[in-house]
Amino acid sequence: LDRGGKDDKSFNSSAFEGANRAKEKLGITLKFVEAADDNAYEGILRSFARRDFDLMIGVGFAQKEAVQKVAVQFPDKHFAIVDSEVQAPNVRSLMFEEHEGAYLVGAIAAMASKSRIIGFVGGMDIPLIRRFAMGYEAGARKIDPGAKVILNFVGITGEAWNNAPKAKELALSQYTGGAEVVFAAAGASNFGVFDAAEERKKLAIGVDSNQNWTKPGFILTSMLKRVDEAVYATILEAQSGKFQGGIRSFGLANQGIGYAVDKYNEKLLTPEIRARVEELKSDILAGKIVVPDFYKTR
Amino acid sequence: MSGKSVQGLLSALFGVLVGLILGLLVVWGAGENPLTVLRILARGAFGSRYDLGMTLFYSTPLIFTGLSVAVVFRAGMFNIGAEGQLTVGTIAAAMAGILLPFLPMPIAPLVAWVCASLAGAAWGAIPGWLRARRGSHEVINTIMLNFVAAGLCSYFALYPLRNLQSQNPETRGIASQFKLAPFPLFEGAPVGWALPLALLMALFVWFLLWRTVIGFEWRAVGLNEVAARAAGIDVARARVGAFAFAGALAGMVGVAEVLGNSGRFRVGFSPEYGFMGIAVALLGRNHPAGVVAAALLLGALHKGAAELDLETDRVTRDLSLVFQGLIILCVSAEGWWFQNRRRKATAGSQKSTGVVPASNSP
Amino acid sequence: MILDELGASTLRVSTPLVFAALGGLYSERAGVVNIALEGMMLVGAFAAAAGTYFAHDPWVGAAAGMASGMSLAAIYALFVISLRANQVVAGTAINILALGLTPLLCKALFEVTSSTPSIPLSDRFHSAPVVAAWILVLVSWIVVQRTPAGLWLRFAGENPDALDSAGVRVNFVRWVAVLISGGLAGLGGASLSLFLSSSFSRNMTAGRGFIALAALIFGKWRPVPAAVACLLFGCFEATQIRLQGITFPGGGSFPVQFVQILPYFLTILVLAGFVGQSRPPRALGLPFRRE
Amino acid sequence: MTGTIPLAVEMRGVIKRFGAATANAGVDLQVARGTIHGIVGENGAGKSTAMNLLFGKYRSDAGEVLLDGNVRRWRSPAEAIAAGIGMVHQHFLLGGPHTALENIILGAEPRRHGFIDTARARADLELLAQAHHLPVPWDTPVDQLPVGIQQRVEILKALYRQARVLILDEPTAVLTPSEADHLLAGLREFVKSGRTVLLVTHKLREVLSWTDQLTVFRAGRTVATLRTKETTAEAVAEKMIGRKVDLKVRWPPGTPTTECLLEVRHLTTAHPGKGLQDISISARAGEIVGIAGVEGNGQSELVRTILSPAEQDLRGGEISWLGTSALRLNSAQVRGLGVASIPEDRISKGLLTEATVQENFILGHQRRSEYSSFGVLKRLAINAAALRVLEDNDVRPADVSVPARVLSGGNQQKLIFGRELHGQPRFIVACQPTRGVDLGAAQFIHEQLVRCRDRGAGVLLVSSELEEILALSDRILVMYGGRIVAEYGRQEATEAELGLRMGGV
Ligand SMILES: Nc1ncnc2c1ncn2[C@@H]1O[C@H](COP(=O)(O)OP(=O)(O)OP(=O)(O)O)[C@@H](O)[C@H]1O
Ligand SMILES: Nc1ncnc2c1ncn2[C@@H]1O[C@H](COP(=O)(O)OP(=O)(O)OP(=O)(O)O)[C@@H](O)[C@H]1O
Ligand SMILES: [Mg+2]
Ligand SMILES: [Mg+2]
Repeated sequence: LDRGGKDDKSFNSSAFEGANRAKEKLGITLKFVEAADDNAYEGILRSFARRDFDLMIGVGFAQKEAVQKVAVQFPDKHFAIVDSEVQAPNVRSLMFEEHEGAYLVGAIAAMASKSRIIGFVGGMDIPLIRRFAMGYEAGARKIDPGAKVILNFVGITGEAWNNAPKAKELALSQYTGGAEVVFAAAGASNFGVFDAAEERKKLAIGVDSNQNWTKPGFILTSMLKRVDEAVYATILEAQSGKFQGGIRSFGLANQGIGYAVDKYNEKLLTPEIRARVEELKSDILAGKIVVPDFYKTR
Repeated sequence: MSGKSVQGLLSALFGVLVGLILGLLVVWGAGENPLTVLRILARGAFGSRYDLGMTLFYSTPLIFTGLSVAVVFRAGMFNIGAEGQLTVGTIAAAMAGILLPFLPMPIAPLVAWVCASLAGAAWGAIPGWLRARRGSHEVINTIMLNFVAAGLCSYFALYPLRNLQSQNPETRGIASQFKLAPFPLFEGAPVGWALPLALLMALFVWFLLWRTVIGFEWRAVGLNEVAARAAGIDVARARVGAFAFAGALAGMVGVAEVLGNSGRFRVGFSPEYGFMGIAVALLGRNHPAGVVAAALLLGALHKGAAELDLETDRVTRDLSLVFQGLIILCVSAEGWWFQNRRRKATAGSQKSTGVVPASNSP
Repeated sequence: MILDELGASTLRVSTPLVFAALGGLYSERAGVVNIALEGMMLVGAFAAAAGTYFAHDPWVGAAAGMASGMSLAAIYALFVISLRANQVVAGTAINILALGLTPLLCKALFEVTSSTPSIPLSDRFHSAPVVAAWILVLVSWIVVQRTPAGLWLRFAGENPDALDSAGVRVNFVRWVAVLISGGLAGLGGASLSLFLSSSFSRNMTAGRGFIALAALIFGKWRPVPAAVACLLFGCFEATQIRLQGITFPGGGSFPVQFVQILPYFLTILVLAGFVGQSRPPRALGLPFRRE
Repeated sequence: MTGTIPLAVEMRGVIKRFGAATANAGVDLQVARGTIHGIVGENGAGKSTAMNLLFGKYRSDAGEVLLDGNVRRWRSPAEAIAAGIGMVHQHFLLGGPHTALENIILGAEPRRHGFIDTARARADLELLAQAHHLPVPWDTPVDQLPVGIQQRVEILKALYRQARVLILDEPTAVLTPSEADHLLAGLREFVKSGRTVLLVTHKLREVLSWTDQLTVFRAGRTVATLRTKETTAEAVAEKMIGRKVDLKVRWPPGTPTTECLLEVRHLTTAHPGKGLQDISISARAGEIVGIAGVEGNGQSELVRTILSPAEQDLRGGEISWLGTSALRLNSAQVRGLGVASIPEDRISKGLLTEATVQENFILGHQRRSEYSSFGVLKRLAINAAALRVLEDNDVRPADVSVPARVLSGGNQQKLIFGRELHGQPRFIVACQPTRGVDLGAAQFIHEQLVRCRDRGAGVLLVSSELEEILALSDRILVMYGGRIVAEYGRQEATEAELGLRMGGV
């Protein structure tokens, strides 16, 4: 099993958790590796494949090409990739409908914000983060067509995912600008946003894994992207010999995407909000609402 | 001359050795067996044709950036900006491949090469010009320009040239006739014509610096600006020229990356080749041959370290950074080891040489 | 209100810069180029976060940050002062070392390489670093201008030979200066992880050490102007943050990338436009040795 | 030697090497307390090195140093200072942007509550300055002070530390004769109280009229110690050089043509009160025009200005080279007209010390078609030409592949001469051409200049050595305070007259 990309306590840790759970419950051998750069994935996957690893999971879209190449060379091994589509019989692509989740938390944010202003802090301006942003904005507008969404990004290089001080300043400036809820999708920089929420006694929304616990009382909810579930399920199938290639999509429908409600934010999410969100959710599932997807825009 | 360079090589190797030993001590401190780590490093770098290929793949950009830093160093300045220059060069190569799909095969890659070089050169000329004409220091300026380049290029990659088929922050793919196929020898590792190009450039840099008027003038400025100016050399032009040429060299990383590897510009593709280039140039004592050797060493280290995570529990890829840092540190003090030895040697064999001119004694 | 906020933000953002620039000041006035500020800040940020995590007291953390900055500075001083290594090259090496060492240590202590656990609000600094930074600016000004040690410092960078002939050990002065430099840079890092955020994360300095260096040059190697230059760069940053997402009346907006490169771009302009004449200490970058 | 008077300082068999170079090959020196002791020797004889050893600045490789009869081995100047030794260095050791006061008190600052007690320092210094007739503007940054005043600052530095033994390394090089006499008279007072002075100087006149004894250095050794009253200039010179010398060589006069190669009119440059003021010079083919002056009176600026007018801050006037108006030309273009220059400081302005002799030879000629075509250097041609030049100019070793740094000073200078005169320039600007060069090389260099003149080139000779000016020049201009203050024909000038003019009288 391979783990690459930025170690951010939300996205990758989620994958890692899923794998670890598999290790504990299913007794598999687990090995995870962080790659130093985008060109290293291939070598690492290959090393794994050459040894006795049966299933290699590439976490993150950056590994697409590596997985594509190596999967062809090792047709009898199994591969999975998170967040990217690879067409091969022995590769399973684990895709997430982030925009759906973002839509829901956008709606929650708009409902929780009395000022009708909400914020978004993304790590870098890249398509994946734009996808979050677009869904978020649409969800907010659904609740309140006049809602104002402040959209900010932390940086222009990979440092953006680790620049919490900057993220904090961005969030502070958004709170000052009237935002009452800020959605953070910026890797380790998220903590800067949460710190800002804590200091200003405002609300923030976490991303990928459930981050509600990090700042109880200040995190309205977290948009969940159940990479752990996807990974666990994939491992389970591989172990029981039921592995199948192809694209596997995780969205609201199969609980691959969601929003977190737990003891830390029960009080923040009022029953009305929850009811309304559930309503939106079923509308999306029923196809009554089509959430705009940045990947499909021109 | 040759005695001196042999000595230089020896002392650089000595520095590398001391750095490696210190690094292994760190490993040992982290609770791993240093010998195992060394073996993993070696196998990861040279264990198979593919591994060797990947080592060469990493070395190729390092040759370019190392040469880039070395040329500027020879002209008496520091180029901390190879990272920005290579970023600009790479996007230029990608742009050529995307926007000029009508070019036929043999011409297409050449055009992309020229575009990458020119873009890098233009970017490199900026700090050279600022230093020559405005007197502001190139170290700060190149660092700032690295950020500016990152921002501009990510804009191009994400908006005008965005790849709609992918979730990656990257540009569209280049037309196929631009691509340089990898050599089959390396079992699929993306080592192609960029490597011979890099070696050719090393040769060219040597020729330029030591066999041409322009190179001589650059070096003269680097050795003694005042004397060079007094001898009628246009110091400002030399500064800008050396920096522009250095930028072009760094820009050629785009050939390796775009034409030889990914076929597009990807945001964040470089694991800081530009900064590693500083180390490469220093290790290689700012001589093209040394640069090639040092690039191989650091390329191997980078590739080998990727394997560490896989094989050990306690050390990670960050170790390769620690190794790099220690090696550069030790090599930077390398003059000291030798100076002391030389002083001892001369103190022993001293008789009546001395600067006191012979004609002075009766 | 917005202006108020901009001012506060500027003060906050510039605090680590002020510490680091002061650090650079000591080292560079003594004749030692300090590209390594970035690395010293980084280890400072890490040690401060780790120290606070274990001790539940930000002052302990700050002390740890300072100490770790000084340790790295000691390595640097050993190489550039005692072994007379090239200062830019060794400084770059120190930065790389810090970049690699911090995640390794982080992994050793916390089992993850990317960031330390978050520190609760009660264990963090609120305004102390800002105050401390500006007090240190004044202290540095007085030390440099009015004390014997300050005079030695200035001569160590200007004409070390003269200092040596006056009976003061140049390399001792430089060692002390570089150690102070490391301590201050470490504090700068601490203010980053304990004040501007709540944890350490990989490479979190994100070039701030270099910006501090630029501020130092812009401030012509003098404490107060350098600190003011830090404010200026902090202001660029704070403004940049507020410019993001501002839409033009026409409806279009400026690409964020262009806004984000603004501080760097302005730095270049400022250096080219105003500091052309700023003269570094004459012996900056030159190792000293008596025959 | 002088058994009765106690010795203040003694050096026995001291040896000092710098890398491969031996600067002191055996120095024996005895200095009696309460005297002024002269130290003389040619350039590079090792005087400064010996003094620095005494001061703890360098550490000797062998031999011992005694102070008041006790063997001392300092590890740093700090210890020497503590023992009562003060030194005024040949090359000023001043921190440019810092004030005179700061420079003087450095390392011995009076303190109050941990701060520098400026008021007390100032009061102490006022007293000291009055006692020794050395007034200095305390609060001016030293790099804005004229060199004469800088010299005073250096002397005050030593006095302020209450030195019992004061070493002065060429303190008068930048002073006018009258300033020098003033200073030396002050030293007589100084030694009356039992203190001791070691005075290093090139100027035999000073040694003979102000010292009690003198020691001669030659090639890194002490070769004689003489009582001043019992010796003569000729005798001392003979010891310095090691053979009988004619101190006054005069070269035959030149035969100038009417062709005017350099014409400078009313040239004025910036730096208010400091730059060049209304300078007019003309130099014809076939003559050597000498420019005399104490250092720091604008000669360097004049040379800089005429060699690269475009890069200077001109305020008015006209320069023309070989009939071409040159105000907009840079150094490359001036060179292109056939003007060669011998820079005053060969290491910093003339050589690439780390590059090979061959590359140093080609510097400035690299674009000539003999040596490059299509931008590629012609290595064989360069090699051959460089070797020929080395042989013609008697550069030793005649090896083109060694770095220039390994050549001795005189040979480096000969290399520069060979390079600059290569290609038969129409005009040569030579600044301090024999500074730091031994007598043999100096004569060779003079001969070269005369030969150039005789083949019809013009020569502008800038020197602070009066003998050199008098020996070579067909016409002599004197500079003082950025102006030309006097002009003499070949036979009209005397050393005394020039000395006065150089002092601004
Ligand atoms: N730091 C040094 N490194 C190498 N060589 C040196 C150094 N200092 C002096 N020398 C050499 O040692 C020799 C003696 O130098 P020194 O300065 O003592 O001569 P000097 O008698 O004072 O000459 P001058 O009259 O020119 O001042 C010279 O050949 C000089 O080049
Ligand atoms: N760029 C400058 N800024 C300020 N003052 C200057 C500058 N250049 C020269 N000066 C001053 O002008 C005066 C003349 O300088 P210059 O270097 O020409 O001296 P010089 O008499 O030619 O010296 P030498 O005799 O050594 O050749 C000096 O007092 C010098 O300090
Ligand atoms: Mg001397
Ligand atoms: Mg001068």
